[in-house]
Amino acid sequence: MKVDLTTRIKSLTLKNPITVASGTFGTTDEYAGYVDARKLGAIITKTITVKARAGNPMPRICETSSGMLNAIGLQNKGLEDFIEHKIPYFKKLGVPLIVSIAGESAEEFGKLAKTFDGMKDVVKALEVNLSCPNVEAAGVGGMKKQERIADAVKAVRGQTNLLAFAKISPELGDVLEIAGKVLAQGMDGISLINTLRGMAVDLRTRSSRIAKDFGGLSGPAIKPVALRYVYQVKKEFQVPVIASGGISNAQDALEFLIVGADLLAIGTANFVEPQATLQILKGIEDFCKKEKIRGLDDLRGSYEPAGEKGEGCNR
Amino acid sequence: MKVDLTTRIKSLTLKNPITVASGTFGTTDEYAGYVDARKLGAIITKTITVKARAGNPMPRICETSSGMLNAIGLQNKGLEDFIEHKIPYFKKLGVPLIVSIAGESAEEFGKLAKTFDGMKDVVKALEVNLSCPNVEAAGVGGMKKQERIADAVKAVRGQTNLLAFAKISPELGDVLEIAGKVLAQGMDGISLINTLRGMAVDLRTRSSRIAKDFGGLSGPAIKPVALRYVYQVKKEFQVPVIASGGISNAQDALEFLIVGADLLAIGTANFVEPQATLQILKGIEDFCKKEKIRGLDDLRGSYEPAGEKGEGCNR
Amino acid sequence: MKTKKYDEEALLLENKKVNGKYFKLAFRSQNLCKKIKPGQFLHVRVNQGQDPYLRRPFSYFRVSPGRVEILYEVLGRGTSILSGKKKGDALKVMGPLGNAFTEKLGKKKRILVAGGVGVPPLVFLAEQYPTEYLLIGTKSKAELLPKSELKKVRAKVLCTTEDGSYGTKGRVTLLLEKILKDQHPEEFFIQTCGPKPMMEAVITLARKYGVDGEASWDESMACGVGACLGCMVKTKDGLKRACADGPVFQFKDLKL
Amino acid sequence: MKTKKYDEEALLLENKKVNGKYFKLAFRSQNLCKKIKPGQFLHVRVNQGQDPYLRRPFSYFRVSPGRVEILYEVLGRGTSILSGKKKGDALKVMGPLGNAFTEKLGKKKRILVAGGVGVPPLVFLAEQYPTEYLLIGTKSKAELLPKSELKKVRAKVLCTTEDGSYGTKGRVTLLLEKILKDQHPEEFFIQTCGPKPMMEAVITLARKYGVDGEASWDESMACGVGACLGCMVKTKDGLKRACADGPVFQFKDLKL
Ligand SMILES: Cc1cc2nc3c(=O)[nH]c(=O)nc-3n(C[C@H](O)[C@H](O)[C@H](O)COP(=O)(O)OP(=O)(O)OC[C@H]3O[C@@H](n4cnc5c(N)ncnc54)[C@H](O)[C@@H]3O)c2cc1C
Ligand SMILES: Cc1cc2nc3c(=O)[nH]c(=O)nc-3n(C[C@H](O)[C@H](O)[C@H](O)COP(=O)(O)OP(=O)(O)OC[C@H]3O[C@@H](n4cnc5c(N)ncnc54)[C@H](O)[C@@H]3O)c2cc1C
Ligand SMILES: Cc1cc2nc3c(=O)[nH]c(=O)nc-3n(C[C@H](O)[C@H](O)[C@H](O)COP(=O)(O)O)c2cc1C
Ligand SMILES: Cc1cc2nc3c(=O)[nH]c(=O)nc-3n(C[C@H](O)[C@H](O)[C@H](O)COP(=O)(O)O)c2cc1C
Ligand code: FES
Ligand code: FES
Repeated sequence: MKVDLTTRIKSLTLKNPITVASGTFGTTDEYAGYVDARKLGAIITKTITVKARAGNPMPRICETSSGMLNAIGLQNKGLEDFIEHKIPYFKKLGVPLIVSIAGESAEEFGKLAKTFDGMKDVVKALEVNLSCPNVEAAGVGGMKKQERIADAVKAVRGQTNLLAFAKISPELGDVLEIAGKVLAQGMDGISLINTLRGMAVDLRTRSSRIAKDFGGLSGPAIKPVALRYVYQVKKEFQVPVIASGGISNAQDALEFLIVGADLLAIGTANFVEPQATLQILKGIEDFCKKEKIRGLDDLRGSYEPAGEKGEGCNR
Repeated sequence: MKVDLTTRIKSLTLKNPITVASGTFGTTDEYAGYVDARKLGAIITKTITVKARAGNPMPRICETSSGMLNAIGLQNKGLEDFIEHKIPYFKKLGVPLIVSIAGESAEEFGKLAKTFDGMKDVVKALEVNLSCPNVEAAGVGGMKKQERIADAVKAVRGQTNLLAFAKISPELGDVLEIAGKVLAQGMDGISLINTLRGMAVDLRTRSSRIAKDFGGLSGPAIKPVALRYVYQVKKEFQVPVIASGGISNAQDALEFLIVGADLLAIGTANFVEPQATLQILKGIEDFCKKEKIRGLDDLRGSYEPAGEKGEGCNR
Repeated sequence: MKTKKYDEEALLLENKKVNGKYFKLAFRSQNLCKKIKPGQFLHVRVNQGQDPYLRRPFSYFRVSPGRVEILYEVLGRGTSILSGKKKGDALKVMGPLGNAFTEKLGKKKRILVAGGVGVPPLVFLAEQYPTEYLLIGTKSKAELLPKSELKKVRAKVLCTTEDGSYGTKGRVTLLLEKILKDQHPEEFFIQTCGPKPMMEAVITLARKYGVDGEASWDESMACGVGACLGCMVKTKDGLKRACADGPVFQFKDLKL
Repeated sequence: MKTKKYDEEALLLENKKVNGKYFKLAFRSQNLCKKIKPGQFLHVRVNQGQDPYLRRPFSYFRVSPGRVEILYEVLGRGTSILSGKKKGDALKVMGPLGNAFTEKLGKKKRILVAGGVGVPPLVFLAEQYPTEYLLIGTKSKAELLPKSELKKVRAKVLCTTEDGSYGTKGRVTLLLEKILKDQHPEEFFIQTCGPKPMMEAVITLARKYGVDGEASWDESMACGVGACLGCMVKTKDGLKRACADGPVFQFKDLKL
């Protein structure tokens, strides 16, 4: 029996729902020795900024229980280099490309959007990374954050009709509230949940195990939280959702599909299993065969809510 | 060399910083076969409500990566039963008791506070559980939540001068903002981080693995997030903090002490290692000996901030 | 005064496959073998470290001085990791936990109805106390205990397999009903452990024929000692903890 | 065209303690032993499941057809779990990763300066290519490799221990400076791997005496293939990835 993994997101049709989470799959061919990237439904790039960024000092990563902290700092060679050296590679590869963008200002968001709007042959969608310096700069408080998010999103929408996903994390504030706003401002979908802010201390030095006090927590540890937000956003808004957060095997991936995720972005798992993406893809296919599921759309969003049993409180 | 583990919290002096997280150590002597509870610095009770609560339907728990989800639903026999059957046990035991309380209304919070105010011989402090039906009832939105938190806290403060800790979780909103408010309303300290809301799906039934859609995520998985909030609250307000969130060994405990935690509440770890509390206590003592730390106050809050290196963004 | 509890790092003596699905694990302990009653269980840390994070509960299968045996089916992650442990490995085990099956039944004749992972405690019981019938229901021959593990049982052992690959084809409750119908139900006392649907069917039959009995009501567990309230069972006097108030409950007390 | 990469479930052939601190682990692989250069490394999943979660990088220590050896010090959780693996266990290993030490040095004489976990790749190098000196610095005799592991090395092997329990007392840079002072520095080429403070001291000496060289600059790693940007090294042409652009960097390129 053949399983139809085709995944449709508005105008965009992908051969399967497996993609890679921004910043976890290199800039071009780092995983070429392990994965035939052409088998992926789409590729999400490391976040691109207008100017090159050196990122944070070392150490930038440390391991935690079922996960890791990272404070890379959006290191990237900037827009020009990306267009000159990376775009041609992806054009040749022929996999639908989703470019992750972040600006230090609304203008930069606009500029990035405008630039990629002119590359629709390669770039099929944008992931607007709102967990970025502009929004998260130290001392940017609640209200101000909301403003900047709105400005960034408007700036992007003003410059392109490319499919655009806002990537938000619970660290930005109330996820449902923010999702509602950015969708109202024209975003086509939401990407969840990026990382949770966490910390780890070295007993010897009595300081952070990475060069910043905090890092982004990723990996299986955050999966239950990611799954919950994906479900909530899907339920509330019925818009396309790119899910990332601890997806490390077919079981995880299937859980995200069942609560409605459209795209599954494999992140930290790539570091542990370079072939995680394809292993998960195969696992999904095998499950569908076993369960006689002809097409993913029969599985996606098939979650059975628990209903209002019990006395409310979840603790 | 003798290490002085004495922990002072305002008027309260405890022989060590180790306590148990609410709801993870039974109602009285469940762990008596494994732990001599008199060795603990303090005991925090399961949350007590005015009326008895049956809690949530089964299943209530499931395992996740380095943690578990729980939806117990504050099952407890209510205030009267607690006073009649539990208080005498703790009076006999002679360990400083911190009673966790939750109301379905501000009035109930007040009633609970008033009642325990009259038992200062046994009850040394209150932990005001704000992650509770009253505050978290389905459909209670952001603003309304803040109001109810304020009302609950005021009601408590109005009825007792007992040392009172507000137990808040990131699920309630902006932790620093809420902490600031409840402290302004007279709380003596903060208890962090309770659990993060999470979800797990059973592929067979396509519904939640517990009887509610969401459960509280606890265990090592959330430790980096807990550590970060404890550090932030401590840094911002310099008030007493009860830390809970994945503390499972001496390394974890020491990290929380270094960022400033006053009390270390061991939770889920008790389920895995019934003697976790005493093992951690010993581990802290051994570390202090090795490092020639005479008193915990020399260690507590000794964290070396990373400073503003790098380019800001933590992703 | 509660019976003394232990949490030990026990040395694994053997861990071998006994059939298509089950492993028998034996470990050394001077304490965990003392005053054990069938129906009680152990809470086992199947791995060092945090994967899996929680312990797993397993019934006592057999005890002898200094030696404890459990019998387990590889169902998921924890049990498959456990099945990889080798002789000489150390295993953290706490117990003895929970209540036990009624041992002395007076004039009543004992019928044991076992299914799936409920077989071990009932075999333990049948080896220790006079038993009229031991009824075992499994999916197929693959899950059936080898004769060698049953030879100490002094009872009529009858088996059913759902696929008919061994013994009677169908559900174990077929055998039970036949016995209750053909003989004097009031002379029997039923003790059962296994999948919930099976136990529910058994209890329904028991009520139909007016037979008393008790069931070991297994729920997934976290603490195993009554502290987390994660393993509740509905009884006529409210919710009870399977780990601390059970796992064995009287039919007449269970609210299904 | 990149050299072919592999990610295999390799069979563990041996894993034995070679001294107070180090274990030698050998596994079978038909692929991971091909065209290996000293300085390259493997990324090893030390355990099944998620504890620990990330892989751990280890230098190639020795290769022969179908067989690969690594030599590791038990430093923390991952390496202690690895030290518990037994012959016959399976281990997920990916590689070969990273660049390598320069093999042919023309007229220059090779001085290897090794410390701590930097010893294995340099012993590998000294076994393969003519080497004048192999200088090894350790804390004490306990970390020193047994003679048996050094017998294939064709070079003058000089050791220092910080506590003087073997060889010269003090830091390995003492020996290096003596050699550079007494002989013609310009004739030498230094290759070093070990703790950062040691390598920094070595580079400082090299600059002082105008000697060229290269260092294997180890950073904690996540992906090991250049994808995560977690292992950056400061060089005069900006940040480079230890795992993909390194781990071996020329002294003159490193910005300390
Ligand atoms: C008091 C008690 C005594 C037990 N005695 C035995 C015994 O002697 N031999 C034995 O093989 N098993 C016994 N079990 C069941 C055993 O604990 C589970 O099979 C085991 O925890 C599964 O762990 P896992 O990680 O392999 O599977 P998981 O991944 O945790 O679950 C895999 C499958 O097993 C099911 N499962 C999980 N927990 C239980 C449970 N408590 N009861 C039944 N099914 C469960 C899950 O629903 C799932 O379908 C007992 C359980 C209890 C509560
Ligand atoms: C390219 C490369 C090659 C290596 N080759 C070898 C080798 O051949 N033999 C060997 O024993 N080790 C080698 N290492 C170091 C080895 O990877 C670490 O010792 C190991 O990852 C520690 O894991 P752990 O979980 O035991 O310790 P952790 O708990 O991760 O850390 C324990 C201690 O080890 C230190 N540590 C962690 N990572 C490194 C690292 N990359 N380098 C040095 N110290 C570290 C930590 O700072 C900490 O102090 C190499 C590292 C790299 C990057
Ligand atoms: C090393 C690393 C680098 C990352 N870089 C980015 C980035 O540049 N832009 C971004 O939007 N997310 C970035 N992320 C977040 C991931 O895209 C992903 O959302 C998150 O890690 C959760 O998924 P995971 O648990 O599967 O890794 C990064 C994550 C890691 C671990
Ligand atoms: C089974 C269970 C029951 C809990 N019950 C309560 C409770 O009644 N009141 C409360 O404030 N917190 C409760 N908690 C939260 C814990 O007190 C603790 O804050 C949280 O679990 C994080 O700590 P940990 O990761 O060490 O478990 C409960 C947690 C668990 C796992
Ligand atoms: S498992 Fe915790 S109360 Fe039964
Ligand atoms: S370890 Fe990921 S880039 Fe080097």
